[in-house]
Amino acid sequence: MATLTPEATELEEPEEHGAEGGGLWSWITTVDHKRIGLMYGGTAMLFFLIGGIEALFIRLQLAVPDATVLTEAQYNQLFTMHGTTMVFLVIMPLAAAFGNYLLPLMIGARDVAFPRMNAMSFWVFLFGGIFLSSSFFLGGFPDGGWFGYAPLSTQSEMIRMDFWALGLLILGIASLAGAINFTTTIFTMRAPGMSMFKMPVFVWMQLVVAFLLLFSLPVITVALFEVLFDRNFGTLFFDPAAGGDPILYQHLFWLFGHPEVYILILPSMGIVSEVLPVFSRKPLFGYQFVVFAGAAIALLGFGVWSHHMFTSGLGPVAESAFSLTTMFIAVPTGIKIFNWIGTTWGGKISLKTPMLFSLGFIAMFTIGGLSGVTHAVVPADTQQTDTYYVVAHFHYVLFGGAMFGIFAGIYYWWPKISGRYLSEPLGKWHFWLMLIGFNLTFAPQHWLGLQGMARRTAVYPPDIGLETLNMVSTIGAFTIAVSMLPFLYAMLVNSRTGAPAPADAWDGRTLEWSISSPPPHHNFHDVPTVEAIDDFWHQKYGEDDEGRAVRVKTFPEPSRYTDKYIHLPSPSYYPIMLAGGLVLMAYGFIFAPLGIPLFVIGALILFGGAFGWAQEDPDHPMGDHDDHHAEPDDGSEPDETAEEAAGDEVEDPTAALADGVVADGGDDA
Amino acid sequence: MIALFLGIVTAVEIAIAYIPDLNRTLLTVGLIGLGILKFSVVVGWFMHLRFENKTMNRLFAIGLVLALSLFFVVLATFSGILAS
Amino acid sequence: MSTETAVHGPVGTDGADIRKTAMWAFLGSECLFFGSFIATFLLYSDETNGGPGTELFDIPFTSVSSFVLLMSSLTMVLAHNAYEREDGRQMRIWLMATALLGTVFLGGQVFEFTTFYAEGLRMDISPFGSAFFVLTGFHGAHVAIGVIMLTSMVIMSRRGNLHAHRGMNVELVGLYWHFVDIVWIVIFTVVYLLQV
Amino acid sequence: MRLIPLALLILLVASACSDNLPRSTLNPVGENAETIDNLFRLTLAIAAVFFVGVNAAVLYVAIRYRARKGDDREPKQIHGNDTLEITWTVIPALILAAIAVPTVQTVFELAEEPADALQVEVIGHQWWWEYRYPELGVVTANEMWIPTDQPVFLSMTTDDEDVIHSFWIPNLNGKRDVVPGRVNTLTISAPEPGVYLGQCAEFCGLSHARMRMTVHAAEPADFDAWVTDQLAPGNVDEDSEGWGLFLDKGCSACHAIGGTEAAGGGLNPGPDLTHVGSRTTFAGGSYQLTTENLKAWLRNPSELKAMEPDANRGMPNLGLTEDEIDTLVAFLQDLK
Ligand code: HEA
Ligand code: HEA
Ligand code: HEC
Ligand code: CUA
Ligand SMILES: [Cu+2]
Repeated sequence: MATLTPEATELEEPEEHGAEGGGLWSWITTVDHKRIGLMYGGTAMLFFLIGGIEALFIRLQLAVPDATVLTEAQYNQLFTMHGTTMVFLVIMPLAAAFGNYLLPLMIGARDVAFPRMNAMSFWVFLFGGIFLSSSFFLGGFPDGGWFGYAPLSTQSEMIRMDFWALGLLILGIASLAGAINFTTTIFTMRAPGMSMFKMPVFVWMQLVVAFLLLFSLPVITVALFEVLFDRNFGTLFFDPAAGGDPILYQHLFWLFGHPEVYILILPSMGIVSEVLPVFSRKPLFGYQFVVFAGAAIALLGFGVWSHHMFTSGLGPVAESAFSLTTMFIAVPTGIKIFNWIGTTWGGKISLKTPMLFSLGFIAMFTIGGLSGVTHAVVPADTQQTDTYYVVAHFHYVLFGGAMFGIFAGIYYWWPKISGRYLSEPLGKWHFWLMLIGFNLTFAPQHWLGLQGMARRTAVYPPDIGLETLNMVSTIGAFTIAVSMLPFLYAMLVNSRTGAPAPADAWDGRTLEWSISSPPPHHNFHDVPTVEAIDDFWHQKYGEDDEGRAVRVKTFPEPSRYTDKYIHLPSPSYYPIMLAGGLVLMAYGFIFAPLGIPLFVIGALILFGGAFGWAQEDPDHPMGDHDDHHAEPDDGSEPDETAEEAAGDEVEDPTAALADGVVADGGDDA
Repeated sequence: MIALFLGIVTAVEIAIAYIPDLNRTLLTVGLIGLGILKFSVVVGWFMHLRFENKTMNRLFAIGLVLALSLFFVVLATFSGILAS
Repeated sequence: MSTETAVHGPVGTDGADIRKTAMWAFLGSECLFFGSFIATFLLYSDETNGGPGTELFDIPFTSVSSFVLLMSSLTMVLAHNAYEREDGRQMRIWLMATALLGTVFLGGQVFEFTTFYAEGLRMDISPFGSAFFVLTGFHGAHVAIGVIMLTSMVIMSRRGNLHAHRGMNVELVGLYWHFVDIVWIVIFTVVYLLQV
Repeated sequence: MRLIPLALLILLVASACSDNLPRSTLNPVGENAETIDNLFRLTLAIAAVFFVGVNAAVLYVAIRYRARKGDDREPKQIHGNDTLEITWTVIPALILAAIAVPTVQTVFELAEEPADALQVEVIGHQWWWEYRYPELGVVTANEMWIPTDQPVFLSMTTDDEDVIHSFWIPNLNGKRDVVPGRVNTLTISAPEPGVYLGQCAEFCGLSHARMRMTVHAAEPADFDAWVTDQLAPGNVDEDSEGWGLFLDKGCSACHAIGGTEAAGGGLNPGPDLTHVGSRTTFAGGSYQLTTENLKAWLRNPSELKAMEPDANRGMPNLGLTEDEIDTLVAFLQDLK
């Protein structure tokens, strides 16, 4: 496998056409999908540590019955923020990070369809995350649970739940922009020859996720607006006294919420589908079935939301219907599991860290999926819902599934990203400690739940059989924390001192391994032409009579540099400006009436950003706003309007609140 | 042409809504039918969707179909059709 | 079109304009946005909490403003035609006309809202009121944003920043505008005419 | 190494099934709880098969097909197999169908209202439970008494200003949400006399954790005796110091005592105290009803249980002196 020798990775980066320097400003204004992907990932990892520390506090409080480490109020805030952070600020952005970095590389493109919209998406996410977390210093974290059921979320007198609702609205904008971008990128920017069914499975899963986002985010947007308006403008959507129905909120939330859980898992399923073949040295078993299963999961996923409401009194007919749809999601998911096992079967498996995490994913996710099926059995769920049995279920799928997949991805692609391998021994420590810690933490929670431990309870009574297992669970949580240390060490240190990785670090199958590590700024010197699934592998390997792989070609180590003129979009500061304006508006809204000036300023900045963006020529250096239409009208028209249009409407919720303001801004812009 | 057509459809709609004691279901069906007609005309011709490629068609269609079907289910669970 | 610039060309490898694909994706998403609000409205159409209900609707009045909005779709088409003929002046005129019709519609909505408030239908009086004002209000906000985009388009065209060959953006704004129009068709039918 | 979690799991199963726990779903007492438990165990058994199958396969693959030193033959490049695909689509689907049938049956079965049930109205409050027996005229809080010979049909709701709660006695049946503006129903039954514990199962704000409840299942005769006791007016001496304080300090604004002028109600009604002395726990079932605990409660309720009296949720601190507290506690304990 070591046919390619490392070289060229130690070079200083020479000035390259279109290359960005290393300064802070260059990161702030970057529109390069790789940098945006890295920023997305780095930020999300920071939030993971925050969310994890919140979880450690939760576990400390629960270690013994009637504990007083935290007050009830603090505990409620912590689990709300833990759930919200992990879902919206960790896993979703990590998936976006992988998508950003890898989609163009895997489909043979030089960037995503809308680089500036991409940058905006990141900045909105970052500021939105800061906005949400800053509530800690401005009156306390939100405390209504991660799904903020009305009327509890409309009842709280404090501004906390405003932070929650607005924060999620802002993050929704980031995700929607990302989804539009990814959809368009995948549909329209694939390398010549790469038909839909020659795309890597990871790309497919990102596409499915983008669809899920497109069609589920607007629903939670509506739910959040209704909560926000009930809280601030006296509307009565969820006020039972006036005839409003709290159950409507549950429908709207879970119409989003269930597709959301597949938004969280599918990217990891994509990652695993890439890793398993490479480390088994076999193609993915049943490619088409894996792809179709992914799409089927997504489609079915829109029809099962009420399984989160089995005890809310839907009536037996609706309960049965949703029970059936829910159960049958196990079928396509099972197809994936079996195909993955089929992939490894008869292969030549090397248990490198990415592979360990992928196998761990299969094992752990299956446990979570199976407990999901026991939830689908309505009568059983009436005992399980809102207990630690559910907590166990979703940590098995979210942590044992989504997070394990993400770790597999990080170990797998880090050599591509940094040009260096992460240490295998450290990786193995990380994996084994995490696997053990994870099971210690969450396996006991199945029993805790069945023995009557309700979730979201800051204290539980002694003498009803909950002590031992809670203690075990807490010990497990700290084991997970310890397991993160080798990982963090590897990331921080190995990225600079690890063994240099060649372009094709693992004898890979997909296009990103055909270019240098780290990739050139422009990704591909020449846009590749694709003939098969896993095209890069098929260029390297043929099959002998027995069907075994035989090496037919070896590529020289590609260079990071080219002397060709390669046209790349210029950096822009409008995306961050727009995002900044948006968040100022949100702060202004929260602190109204005092905040109204802030709101107005934010709206002006936002509109200025959008208007400037619409007129900026994306192909020319910043600040240079001369008329550049000397360039040939060869169809290389900049894509600004689409971004402007799409970007604009995405903001409409907030912009709508400031119509007059925006119009003013328009006049003097 | 198309504009004229749309204008007429609207006029008919309003007329229908005003026909005294017209059967309620007939009214509903008629109005929804005309609404759909107008909708498709605008989307198909004004927005050129009729002439665009499949990707765009599908993107929009999925949104529409999902929106419609999901909300029928939601409303059904409320209205007691499913709640029995 | 050389491969080198293709990365940024608006035409994707599937031969379609990438910006239009994005726009359609966005509009698909918007269907669910309005769908959710309409569902909320349908659910609450009887929840008047003792306050006024659909009997306040002035169908002839709203029909006229609906017609105005429908006609703005026509002027939008004309603007788009002018753009395709590369006739900047005509295009600006029709864009202005569209924006104007949109503004008239908004004016009508403001008038309607004030009347309703005077007659006691408020958004804090009943779930029906909440659902009605928030649904039609968000639609109005969409129209307002459309008007802003149309105006920006005119300004940009004046300043020469809207080059004929980049006129695609007129088409995109057009798509958005028509979409907002058809949403109104649905709202008008479901909320006003059917009075479910 | 990999076997550690597995071994742990087995250990846990063993430990969980052995002892008798008052709040466990795993030792059902009520008929419905039993039906549910059987269905759950069936599902769990099927899940266990897949659990073992998949995990064993993963382990097997990792060991059996691990690249070995010196073997540089590449593996056969197998791209898929349609027969296999169909098999592992159809078999799980059939198995699920087999689970689906009893599931749907049970759903409908559990939704039926038994013919001869005792009716109880359950009202959830932030953060305590109110029970009304419309046929018997009894009103009580936090501790529900039921007879062992009769199923009990609960009609559950909350005040309009309140939030969603969920009523759950794991030994007796699954849970059911208590939603403002709606009436949800649930049937519980306890053929064995005993004390069954429960916990509000829908997050309802600050003191959700301490919104617990107790069900006392009693032999029919004991139950009837309890009802007779409850129907008696409160044991109040209108001339006593305790009663005076109860009126003066404003307790009567929130708490009712049957047969007296204290009618309770108000913005922030508290539990009916007519027979509070006969209860074993208080404050949403989170404290034993002892003299010490009651004193601490009157000293500062929020100290024992997090509440938001300023927002009309929970009992305020009334700033009583120690003497007043002693008198009131004695008064309360006499309310048998
Ligand atoms: C990554 C996220 C993720 C994923 C993938 C899933 C997957 C599934 N989930 Fe889960 N779920 C959550 C995240 C997720 N869930 C979260 C966060 C919550 C709680 C939210 C909250 O309340 O806070 C939740 C809650 C939840 C509930 C509500 C519980 C309650 O509150 O009462 C239910 C009920 O049906 C459910 C079911 C399922 C099912 C059937 C699947 C299926 O998709 C699983 C399918 C997979 C398998 C079954 C395993 C592999 C298959 C085979 C080996 C084939 C053969 C198997 C059989 C024939 C059985 N989930
Ligand atoms: C992807 C999602 C995700 C992830 C990864 C996790 C990870 C963890 N979660 Fe949680 N969790 C949720 C999503 C997630 N969770 C959700 C959605 C809820 C529901 C919330 C609600 O009810 O509203 C929830 C709820 C929840 C509860 C229930 C709370 C309750 O209902 O009362 C518990 C309790 O044990 C818990 C525990 C944990 C633990 C111990 C981890 C650990 O695995 C975390 C491990 C990570 C770390 C430990 C970080 C790394 C730490 C270090 C590197 C330490 C070094 C530094 C210092 C110590 C300073 N989580
Ligand atoms: C403003 C309303 C209010 C006033 C005044 C008030 N209480 Fe309370 N009380 C409550 C509420 C609400 C609860 C339920 C608290 C909980 O468990 O969440 C409660 C609970 C109690 C309980 C426990 C009952 C049980 O079964 O759980 C006792 C005993 C009690 N109050 C006694 C008193 C006395 C004595 C006074 C006067 C000195 C008083 N209360 C004044 C509102 C009030
Ligand atoms: Cu009541 Cu939780
Ligand atoms: Cu779900």
